[in-house]
Amino acid sequence: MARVGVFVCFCGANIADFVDVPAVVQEAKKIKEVKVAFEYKYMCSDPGQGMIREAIVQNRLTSVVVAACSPRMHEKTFRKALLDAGLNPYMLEIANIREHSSWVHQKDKKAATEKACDLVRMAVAKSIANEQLHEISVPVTKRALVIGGGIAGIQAALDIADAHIPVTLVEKSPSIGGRMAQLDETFPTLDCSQCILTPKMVDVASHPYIELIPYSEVIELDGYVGNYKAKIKKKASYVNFSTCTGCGACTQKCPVKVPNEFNMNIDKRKAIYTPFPQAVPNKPVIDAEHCTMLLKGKCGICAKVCEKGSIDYKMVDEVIEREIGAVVVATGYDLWDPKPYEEYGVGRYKDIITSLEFERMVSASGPTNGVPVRPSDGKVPKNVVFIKCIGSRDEAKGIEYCSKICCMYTAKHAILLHHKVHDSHAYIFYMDIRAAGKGYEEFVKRAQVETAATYLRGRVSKIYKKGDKLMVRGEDAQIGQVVEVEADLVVLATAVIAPKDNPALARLLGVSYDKYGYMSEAHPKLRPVETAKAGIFLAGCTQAPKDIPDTVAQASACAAKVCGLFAGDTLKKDPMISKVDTEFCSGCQNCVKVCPYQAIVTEEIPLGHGSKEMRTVAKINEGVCQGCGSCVAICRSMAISLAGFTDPQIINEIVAI
Amino acid sequence: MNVLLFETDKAGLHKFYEEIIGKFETYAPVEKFGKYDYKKVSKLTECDPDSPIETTMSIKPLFFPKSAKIMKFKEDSSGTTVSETDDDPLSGKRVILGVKHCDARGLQVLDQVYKWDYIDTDYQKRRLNTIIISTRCDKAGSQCFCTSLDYDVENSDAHDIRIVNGLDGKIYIQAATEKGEAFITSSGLNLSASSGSATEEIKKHYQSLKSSFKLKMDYSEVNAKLLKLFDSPEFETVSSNCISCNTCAFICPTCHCFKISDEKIKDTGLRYKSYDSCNNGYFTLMAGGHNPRPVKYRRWRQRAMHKFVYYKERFGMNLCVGCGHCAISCPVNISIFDVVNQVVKV
Amino acid sequence: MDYSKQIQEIASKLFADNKIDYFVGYKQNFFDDSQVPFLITDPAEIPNLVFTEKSVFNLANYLKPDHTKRKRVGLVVKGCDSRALNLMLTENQVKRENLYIIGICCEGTLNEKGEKAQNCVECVMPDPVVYDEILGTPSGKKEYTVNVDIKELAGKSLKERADYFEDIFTACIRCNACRHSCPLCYCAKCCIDQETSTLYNGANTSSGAMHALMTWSLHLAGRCVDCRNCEKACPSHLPLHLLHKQNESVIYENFQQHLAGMEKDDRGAFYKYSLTDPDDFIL
Amino acid sequence: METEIKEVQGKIVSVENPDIIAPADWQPVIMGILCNWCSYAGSDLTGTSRIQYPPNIRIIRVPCSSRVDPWFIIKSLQSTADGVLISGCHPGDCHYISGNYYARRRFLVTKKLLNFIGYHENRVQFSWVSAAEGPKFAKVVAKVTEDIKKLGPLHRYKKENF
Repeated sequence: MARVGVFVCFCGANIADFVDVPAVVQEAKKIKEVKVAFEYKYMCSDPGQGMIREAIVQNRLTSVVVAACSPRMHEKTFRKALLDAGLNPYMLEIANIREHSSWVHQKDKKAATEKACDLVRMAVAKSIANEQLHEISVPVTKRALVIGGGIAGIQAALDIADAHIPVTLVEKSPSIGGRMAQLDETFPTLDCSQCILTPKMVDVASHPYIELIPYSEVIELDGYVGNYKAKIKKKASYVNFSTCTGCGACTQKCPVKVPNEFNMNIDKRKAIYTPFPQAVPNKPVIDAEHCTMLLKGKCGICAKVCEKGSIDYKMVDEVIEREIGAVVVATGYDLWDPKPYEEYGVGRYKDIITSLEFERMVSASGPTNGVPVRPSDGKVPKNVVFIKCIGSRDEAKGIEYCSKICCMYTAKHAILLHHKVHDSHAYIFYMDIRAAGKGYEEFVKRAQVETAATYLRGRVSKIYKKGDKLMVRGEDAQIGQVVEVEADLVVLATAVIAPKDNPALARLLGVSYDKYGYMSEAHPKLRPVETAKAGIFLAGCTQAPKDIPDTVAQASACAAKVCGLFAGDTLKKDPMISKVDTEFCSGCQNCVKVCPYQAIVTEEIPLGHGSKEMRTVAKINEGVCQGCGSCVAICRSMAISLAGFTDPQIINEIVAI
Repeated sequence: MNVLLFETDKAGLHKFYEEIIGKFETYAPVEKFGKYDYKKVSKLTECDPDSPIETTMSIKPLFFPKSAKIMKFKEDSSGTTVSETDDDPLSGKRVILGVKHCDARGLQVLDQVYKWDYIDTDYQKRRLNTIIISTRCDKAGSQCFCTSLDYDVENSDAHDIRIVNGLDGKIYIQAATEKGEAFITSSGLNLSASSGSATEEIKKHYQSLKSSFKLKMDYSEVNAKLLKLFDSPEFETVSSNCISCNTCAFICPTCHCFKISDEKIKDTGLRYKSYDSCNNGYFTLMAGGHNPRPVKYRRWRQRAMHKFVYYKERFGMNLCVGCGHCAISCPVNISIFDVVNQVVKV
Repeated sequence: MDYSKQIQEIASKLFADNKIDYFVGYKQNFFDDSQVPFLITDPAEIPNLVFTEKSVFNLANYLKPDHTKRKRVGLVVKGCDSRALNLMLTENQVKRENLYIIGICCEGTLNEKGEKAQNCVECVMPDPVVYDEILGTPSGKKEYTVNVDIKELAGKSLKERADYFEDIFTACIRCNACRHSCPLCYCAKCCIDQETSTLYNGANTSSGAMHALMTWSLHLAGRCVDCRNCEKACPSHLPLHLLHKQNESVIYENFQQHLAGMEKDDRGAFYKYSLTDPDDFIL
Repeated sequence: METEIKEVQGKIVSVENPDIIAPADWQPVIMGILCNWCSYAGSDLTGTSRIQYPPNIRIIRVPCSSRVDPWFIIKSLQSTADGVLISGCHPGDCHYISGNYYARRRFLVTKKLLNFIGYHENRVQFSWVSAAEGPKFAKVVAKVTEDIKKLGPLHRYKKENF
């Protein structure tokens, strides 16, 4: 038999002025289950809460109704009061007679009072159907998995590890460093990318709390927040890293030459190689697609020259497992292939290159030792045309969005060109200049002034060859005329796109992704680094194009989230989640279909009492369920109920007035 | 057998009906969605009491409605206070026209259980205030087997007044009970007394009726046999395509199981007594979760046993009047006659 | 359309090869020319199997555990029946490997008056969509037409409609024949029967019937295949198809012309959504 | 075909059944079911910004519009309510990602079905109100109350008024 206490708050004058509080109390007293009801000036105050605690004990109340402000305001406060009085905190219901009555019906006290009475009736009726609930605690494995070893992954890994939380960092390529390692200098400060990145790379390698697994990929992830299990595939490197000293003898002697992807295929590397001199780990791997030993069984030079005998042609892929509590995804970005721009002669003319190719050329450690050259004849270019928005903001050929970084790096390229080739001149075709960011606008100005680069607002319509020059025809919208520029070299600022295997990875992780393949954050404004799947976070360009400062900021944000998640030994969860009554479940699994969090799985239970035959029923994963109730409403047999919002509770409210 | 006997023709009969409808609260078969049911009528043209019609329900609902309020309750600080419901709409003085013999007999069967351990005053009142005028039965329907059962159709006193179709083309109106007789005399219905041959004609009528029955079975034998066949596997076969709905029980003139349910709004509520059926899988589900009749053949066995063994033992009547309603209304046309027949004959 | 012989042959073969424990077909009704469902475990019964345009009942209903106890079943399905079966498969009520499905390319069934039944006249898919063996020649998917009764009622005034349906809900005796004859009402326990009757309208009143039938039709919205088992089962001859066809038409015109049970793994209109679903009715 | 709303000498006539007539000062009861994250927050904002609206609505809080089972609506209409308002997050803003999309489908079908069996289409209404749209919530409630007042009392399938 329910014993309910009703406590009506004046909220100073806020409620009392527009609702006849004593009348509400009298009305409440009429309800059968109500054993005590009184009003007080401020229920949320200490004395107010004290009175409630006292009333609970004296009247042996089974549930409590507080008629006051919105539950979104003081629900927690009053739950605490119940708890202190030895009553389950979830036996509380709040009648919102301030936001929903006194404040919005200030001209009609009678009606406001009637409404308040009804709201109290409804709350009482609901509270009668309340069940005792207990916070759910889910154990956590305090290890984070970071996918991707670019600057985002590195930063996240370091920040998490610095909090003494073990991190497993998985990198697809033989070395961490990512795109940033390919850059020469970085805007807007022009500090050398390598110089600021490599120390961090080394920290990663040497950090006691970081396990670096290069040349490998995540192939499976099951479980839920705090309790994930990841399968990681280590690709065969054919080099025993534990004995290899990284002396480099093998790479020197290797006879096979292969285009060097790190240098955008401008020069060649060997079949056994380290991607770049500062690679971490600085150990070579054999590229199985080209190694003649692995392909034809002939050669074996590297094995011969290796003093440590670290070469092992028999090595095979290996799958390892890690138990982790959270995942940071930092898979970075790819560049859009400008082939569709046929009118520019992309592919036909050697001297049209992409911005990243240019970046490698001007890089001191690059294939041309820091001097830009024309791929066609190796001559140093004088007139260089930079074209922005190649693919970006181009619904017809490319993608709708703005790649965000091109305006800035093109300005940087103009400056770098000026530094490397003093008598050169840069022409920059642009749609807009988007330089929002600390020091960015100044940087663009600097490029325009210092290098005297010609900024031409307008699209390039055509590029054609004239002798050994490239004629770039475009329009200058500012003077409204067609202009032609004679160029030695054309650099295309190609769009930033999501890595092509992002969607596959997203599906594997159970994270949603947008039409471009970028992974989706939980909320565009308020939860920018979380995904809809608890315990999985996004850093850097895997979520959307961004520059290095934003990426690093986001990575650190992820780290903060992970540390927060791991702060306690268990994860505390609101108990207001769904549960399945297997007796009624007919196993249609429609709930599995509609659950936005993949929180519903199926289990086999005996058909009848003690029978051998089994039947399939739905099972809620407490760790994952967020308590939206979608499954409850679509469950035709009403086998699922949502704690705190059960059918009896809601129907009681409906029929209470 | 009562002698108060009149003769008339179709027109006269209709006049007789019209007079009744004019004078009394009258119920008769009325068409809806292509099916007939007993409803209150104010004009003869609204209804068709003339020939026996397959009504969805028998006249049972007029005495034991599909859902009846049994009490009101109010909840407040003083606790729960229970009160009588408003006046029972079925308790007034009334006449029912166009009743089939079997339906009328159904009430006699129900009477037993309603005046047994607990006297259902509502039911008694409704019975007392109702005059039942049965309609002529000329020919047995495809599912009729009332003649095989334990009562005499010809001399039935289940109805108060019966309308008989003489083979001579005349229509005879006869009081079958004192109640009927009193009704006719007191209500000043002008009817012309019958000539001498009437009793003969009525006899003939019933002979031709009885001879028209296709379904025949000796139920005295059934009563004896059935209980011994409690474990007969036949029950499984005969019930194989039963879909476990409640139709047969709800439309049966004699089934009388019910359930209780409450409707509550704000602080007041009503308690209802509504039909329930032993064919429904949850009928015997107990609070602990145990269900003695989880499978349909057990439920069918219960149905057969209750109708032809248990009830017979307790009240000396079969809980079946052979109207064949169930067979016709059943979605898959399972007939109680068949079921019993098959079980017994094996 | 008379496939009695073929079906008898197939059935006897299935029993002979011990492929099935039950065969579900039709047999002649004993008192008129209608037919009733016929479950057999004993090959001796096979000669009683028939199939004609009078074979109306949707036999998928007998795949519910009460009837064939999750055993291996051979059964006959028409177009609409197979759509229901498709949904039962998608919703994990039956295991495909336990079924041997004889699909009939339906030429339309007859009602008791001997005319082509309305749902057959308006049928969109007379051919079986799932089967192991097919009888007859497929005639392909048909154009969807809005049910004539729906059109007619839509033309009536609000009060007329309200009165009409009040009659229906008053005439309903809540025998649940509609529910028990529906292959897609397979719930372990129907929400309408839940004990807490104060919540679920246990009483046999018009409001109770309204609640029951409305909830029922909404649970079948986007799933009903218009086999009309419910309507044929109803002892009061209530035009139950109205509710279903109404929902079907709304769903068809608003949700990418969705029709229930047409494709495998389609769970029905309420278990998916489209960003472009109509929004104009929302303030 | 929608029946037009009649008013006879200042009295309010029930649309579904013209025999039911209410006095001009008759006040409907409206059951409001709001999702916790957008609409309920929005209605709180209406309060904190002291925007006034008609007092006829009684508010029930649910976590998400997808929690609303159509028979909450039916039950409300069978109980005291003369109309129902259900409100959730705008498409795309659902706190639970996709809840309101599923709800939207159910709502459309339910609304049409209720109208089909003889409830005026304005008896049951839906709205998207975000946590920031305090003023909109007030407007919505005002509109719905106004609509339903015009429709007159709802009497069909009501539990007997004891």
